[in-house]
Amino acid sequence: MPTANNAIRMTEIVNVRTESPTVKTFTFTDRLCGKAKPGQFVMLWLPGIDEIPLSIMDVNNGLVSVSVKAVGDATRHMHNMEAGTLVGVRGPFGNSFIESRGRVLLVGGGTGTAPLLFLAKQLSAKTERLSFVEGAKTKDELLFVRELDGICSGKNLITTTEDGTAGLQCLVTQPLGELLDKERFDMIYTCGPEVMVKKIFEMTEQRKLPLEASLERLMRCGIGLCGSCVIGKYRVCRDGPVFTAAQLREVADELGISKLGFDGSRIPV
Amino acid sequence: MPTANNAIRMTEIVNVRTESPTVKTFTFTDRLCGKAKPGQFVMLWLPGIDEIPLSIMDVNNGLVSVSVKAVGDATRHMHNMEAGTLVGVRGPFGNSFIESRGRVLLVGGGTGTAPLLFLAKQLSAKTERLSFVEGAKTKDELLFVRELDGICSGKNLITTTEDGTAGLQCLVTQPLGELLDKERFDMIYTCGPEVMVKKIFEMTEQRKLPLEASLERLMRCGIGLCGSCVIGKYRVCRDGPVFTAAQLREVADELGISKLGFDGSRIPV
Amino acid sequence: MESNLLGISFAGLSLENPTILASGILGYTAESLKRVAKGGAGAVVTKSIGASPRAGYPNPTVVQAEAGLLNAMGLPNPGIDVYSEEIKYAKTVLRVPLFVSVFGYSADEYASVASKAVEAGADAVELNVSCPHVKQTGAEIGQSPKFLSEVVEKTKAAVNKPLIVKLSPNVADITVLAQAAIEAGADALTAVNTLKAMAIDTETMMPILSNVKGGLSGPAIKPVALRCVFDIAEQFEVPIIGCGGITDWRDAVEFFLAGASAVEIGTAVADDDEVFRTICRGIETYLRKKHYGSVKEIVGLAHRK
Amino acid sequence: MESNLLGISFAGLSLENPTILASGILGYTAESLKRVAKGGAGAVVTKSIGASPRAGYPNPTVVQAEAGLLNAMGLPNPGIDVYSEEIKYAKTVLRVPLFVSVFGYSADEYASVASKAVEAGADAVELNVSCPHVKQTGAEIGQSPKFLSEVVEKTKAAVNKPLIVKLSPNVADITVLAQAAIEAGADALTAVNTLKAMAIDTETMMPILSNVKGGLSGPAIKPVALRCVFDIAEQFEVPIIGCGGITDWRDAVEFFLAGASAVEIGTAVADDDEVFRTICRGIETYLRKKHYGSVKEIVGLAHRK
Ligand SMILES: Cc1cc2nc3c(=O)[nH]c(=O)nc-3n(C[C@H](O)[C@H](O)[C@H](O)COP(=O)(O)OP(=O)(O)OC[C@H]3O[C@@H](n4cnc5c(N)ncnc54)[C@H](O)[C@@H]3O)c2cc1C
Ligand SMILES: Cc1cc2nc3c(=O)[nH]c(=O)nc-3n(C[C@H](O)[C@H](O)[C@H](O)COP(=O)(O)OP(=O)(O)OC[C@H]3O[C@@H](n4cnc5c(N)ncnc54)[C@H](O)[C@@H]3O)c2cc1C
Ligand SMILES: Cc1cc2nc3c(=O)[nH]c(=O)nc-3n(C[C@H](O)[C@H](O)[C@H](O)COP(=O)(O)O)c2cc1C
Ligand SMILES: Cc1cc2nc3c(=O)[nH]c(=O)nc-3n(C[C@H](O)[C@H](O)[C@H](O)COP(=O)(O)O)c2cc1C
Ligand code: FES
Ligand code: FES
Repeated sequence: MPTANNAIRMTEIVNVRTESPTVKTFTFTDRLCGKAKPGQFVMLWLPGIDEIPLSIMDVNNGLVSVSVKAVGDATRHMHNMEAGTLVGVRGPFGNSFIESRGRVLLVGGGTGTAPLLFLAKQLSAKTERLSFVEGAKTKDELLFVRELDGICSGKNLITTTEDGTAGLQCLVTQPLGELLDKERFDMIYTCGPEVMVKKIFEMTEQRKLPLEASLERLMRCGIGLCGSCVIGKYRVCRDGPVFTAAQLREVADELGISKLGFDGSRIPV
Repeated sequence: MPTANNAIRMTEIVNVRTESPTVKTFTFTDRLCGKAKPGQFVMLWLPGIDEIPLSIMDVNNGLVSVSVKAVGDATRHMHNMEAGTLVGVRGPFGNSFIESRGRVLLVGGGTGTAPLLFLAKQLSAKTERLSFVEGAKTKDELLFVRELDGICSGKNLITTTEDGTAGLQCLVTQPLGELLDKERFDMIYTCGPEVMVKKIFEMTEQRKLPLEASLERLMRCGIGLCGSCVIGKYRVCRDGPVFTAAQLREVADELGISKLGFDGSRIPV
Repeated sequence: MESNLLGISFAGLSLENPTILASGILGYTAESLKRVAKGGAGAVVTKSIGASPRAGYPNPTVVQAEAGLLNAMGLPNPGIDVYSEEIKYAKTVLRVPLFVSVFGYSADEYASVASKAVEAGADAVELNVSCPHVKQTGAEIGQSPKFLSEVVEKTKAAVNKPLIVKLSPNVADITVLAQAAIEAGADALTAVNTLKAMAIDTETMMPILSNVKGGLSGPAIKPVALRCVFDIAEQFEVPIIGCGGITDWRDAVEFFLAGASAVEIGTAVADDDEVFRTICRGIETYLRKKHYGSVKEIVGLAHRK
Repeated sequence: MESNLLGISFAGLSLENPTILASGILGYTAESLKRVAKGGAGAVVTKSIGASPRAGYPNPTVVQAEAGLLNAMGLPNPGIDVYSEEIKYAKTVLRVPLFVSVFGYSADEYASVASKAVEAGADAVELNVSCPHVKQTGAEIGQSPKFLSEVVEKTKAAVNKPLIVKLSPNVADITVLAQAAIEAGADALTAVNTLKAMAIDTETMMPILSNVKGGLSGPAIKPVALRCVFDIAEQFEVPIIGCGGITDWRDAVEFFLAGASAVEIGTAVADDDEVFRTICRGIETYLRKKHYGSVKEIVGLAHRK
């Protein structure tokens, strides 16, 4: 219902930065999203094209950034956008990662790294140790390596690529298993492709470790009404996108398996 | 448009007091009207009967009082109301008397004395001298004499009755002329029948004295929209009910002469 | 420069700006209309006037809703014979066009009131067709293409000034009524009047308006009014006055983009009688920022594919 | 005690309380419906289901308005064949009646989808008649008494469960449609669906909804919805579900007083999925204070003269 954050604000893209061959970061000003917390997302209206959910990657003095991978019409359109383009913003929506102290581990895959970078920045000063494991297909697609390297002070950043062009040649889950067995973590955060999230959830469950994972589902309203984004009894847009291990347990039969398609039928993730 | 004071609040009459054979005072609780200033009025909804404008006579700790003269259906209905009756309140509406220091004179006729009593209470501590002239047909109809007597410390209260049953036997305007010629006043306030107000306006104009007068007109919306209450270019509900001498000059051709009837045509006052 | 950007010619009348006082708002007296004109309105519409005096309904006649107002005044008006004097006087004090709003219970009555209004000096006539039709109780003339045609035709024949028909939103398809009005000779349309609505007090369990049902105005109805204007502009070339819930320049611009050439403002006048000036300034700034030379250039732009 | 005050029997179904989830709100999956039921709803309505899958319109599909929401989802739904499985599963997990909302492009399609829904376990069928009719493009079935009759008759013949017809407010006189539905065999009516409306962005000069026009819901439409319920209850004995802008117990009570036996809640669920419980508590407190023994006793009381 009428809330300030759900009203569309038109704003200009003030900066576009290329992060990788498939990912660009777009920065715009927005007062409300400027107060967003890591894990929250915006609905970005691309007039005449689409309106899509995007995680907030950074907020800085009223400047808000999102990192977008070109995968279809809307995101490809964004990749052709230049500074000065008008977009509409609703949000911030959803919950956020709960800050943890002690030793924390972040595991990111693909653009899932974006909200975790935002989280890492926020946690870095507050945690005893901050480790980051990032995976990608190939070197060029490893996002934010320099930024993460700075935050994790070198040896706590592990990168993996499937083709071995950088870091370890394996899936992100491989070094993770070793890490989890070797070190004690007070909290693990993850965001990325759902099959990866699911695997990580299984690994933390086995070891009885706490986890917060950010999920993606088809979003329309963004405010918990339309039901497009549900997983089990939860609305990803409103109860999520960040879910705890306990909540993930409740939706284990859907996690990494099925979601609702545009027509509301269950389709494979 | 939507404003808190324009929303109808249902409240119970908590007290009914007889002031005179034709006037009763009704007290109810209302948070918003509890903050009203002298001169402001409420729209009181008598369910199934009517909704009528009434000046606020007193506010005290969230308790709001209006003094009502039985003149027709709605007001007679009110006179039959007991404590416990539900009424609807909108308001407070309109502007208020502007506080003045120094020597002030208040001139009230009939229920017009009600808002002036409210004003007198507020001014008494702040003014150098507070004089009150009140007129009525007969002794029984002189309102709030005891209260005013207390406020004006005896000799500054002059009362007149047409039949001489109390005070001077004359119209209120007679002692007023003498008073205005004899003493210097920094501000004169008046409220009462419009012919009285008009006469007083003429007297203060002759003597180039400042005046604030509260007027009555047919009210429907109470918020400056419907146009029922206009006098000249002014909306009594919104720009008034209190008008300055300068404003009264602008509407001199209507003051005490004509107003709009229920059908919007000009009728004699 | 100011008048260049905002000046329009509407149904043959020239307006300094496209914001107009809606009917029923402070519309009884010449002095009130003059004040509103001084507040920046480009034209003013009178309260709706009928053939004979009507006192209207008892209070409550206005109730607040969530984002608007509900009113059931009951068409109080002094009747055209008395009101003609006010029109004459208004013409001597007003520097903006005066539209007289007219209602009736039959086509002949509409025509006769309208012609008297024009004789008295009305620059244009706006037909308020949202009132019950006697022959078909309960329904509005503005809900029946047949009755509407008849009313518009007869009135058109009786007056030599622009004839504006103000449509009701309480219909299944407003374009059907728009078409009827246009074909019968309307020079322009106003869209829309209020939405039929009501409020009940839970304490007394009673409808609040003395007339039980009334019309909803204000921001609540803006999205509906805008859709009505868009619907009409999609199909017809007729000049349209957008009306319903306009509070700021953005609202006004939405209506221009939807296809309105001018806008009427009602409920928002309660908050601010300089609302016309404020809105005009906003529209101007908008036009300048977007490099348009006239408000006319943005009319209907939301229809571009 | 609680269930005594709020329990109702509606069109032959027994509901623990008279608050119902409106169609289209979280209505795809059994798990979501269950959650809403746990939030206190007395019954739940599914998303509207058609004969075959529909992806709906692209985003934006939801836009905020002044005191409500505009939506144009485009009836996304998996089609009744797939959805029947969800209905079956829902019946195993739900402890409140399940109403399946049905739409179609012809009377036969309505009837066929409805009968499949009932076969799968629907406790009642709600017909969503606010969708375009193929034979008469643009207009809604719910705007034509003739088409509506046909749809209701055919569907009624095809199902042996209560048939609820959800009416559109986008009509000149809702009682005409109510009458058509009742005479064709509707067991109950829901009033109302959304008001046709739109929004335009002034910066890009474009309609915001991808479908240009959509439906207005939420507090903005409450006074209109309430008037619709009052209009119907004034003329007919039929059980009515009030719907439109209900946010708190006061709103719900207004609808009961206007003549509704139950209420559906949509938009307000976004703010609070315990809204049903909160509203039920409020109604109960109200009934106690007023010394009523059941919510049934206040239905229609605003009609007393
Ligand atoms: C909470 C959330 C946060 C996200 N954050 C990011 C991010 O930071 N960076 C990023 O690149 N991507 C992010 N996404 C994914 C992004 O929304 C989709 O990639 C985008 O919508 C695809 O649109 P498209 O038109 O380019 O592709 P399409 O060809 O339309 O679709 C490609 C795939 O994208 C997904 N998708 C399409 N539309 C939507 C929609 N309305 N809602 C959800 N998913 C959709 C579907 O899985 C679809 O199959 C996020 C998604 C969610 C739900
Ligand atoms: C700003 C203002 C403050 C007022 N304060 C008081 C007050 O403190 N005490 C008091 O006793 N009276 C006050 N009045 C007058 C009071 O509103 C009327 O006496 C009352 O409305 C009469 O209603 P009725 O049904 O009893 O009489 P009716 O028989 O309906 O009318 C008698 C006369 O009262 C006036 N009146 C009726 N309805 C209205 C209306 N809606 N608005 C204005 N006048 C109306 C008309 O002059 C009418 O001829 C005030 C009026 C105004 C405008
Ligand atoms: C108090 C009030 C009185 C009205 N009286 C009339 C009237 O006499 N004739 C008419 O055509 N419209 C009348 N209207 C409708 C307005 O002219 C306008 O169409 C409607 O209020 C929508 O515009 P808004 O939202 O800007 O107020 C009235 C509206 C209000 C609020
Ligand atoms: C996002 C959304 C989707 C809707 N989908 C449907 C639908 O599929 N079928 C239907 O009959 N009504 C649908 N509606 C209308 C609602 O059921 C309800 O009639 C309307 O929203 C008014 O109630 P409210 O103000 O409580 O939301 C939808 C409403 C919204 C907001
Ligand atoms: S996107 Fe609509 S409920 Fe989540
Ligand atoms: S009472 Fe309506 S304008 Fe004053």
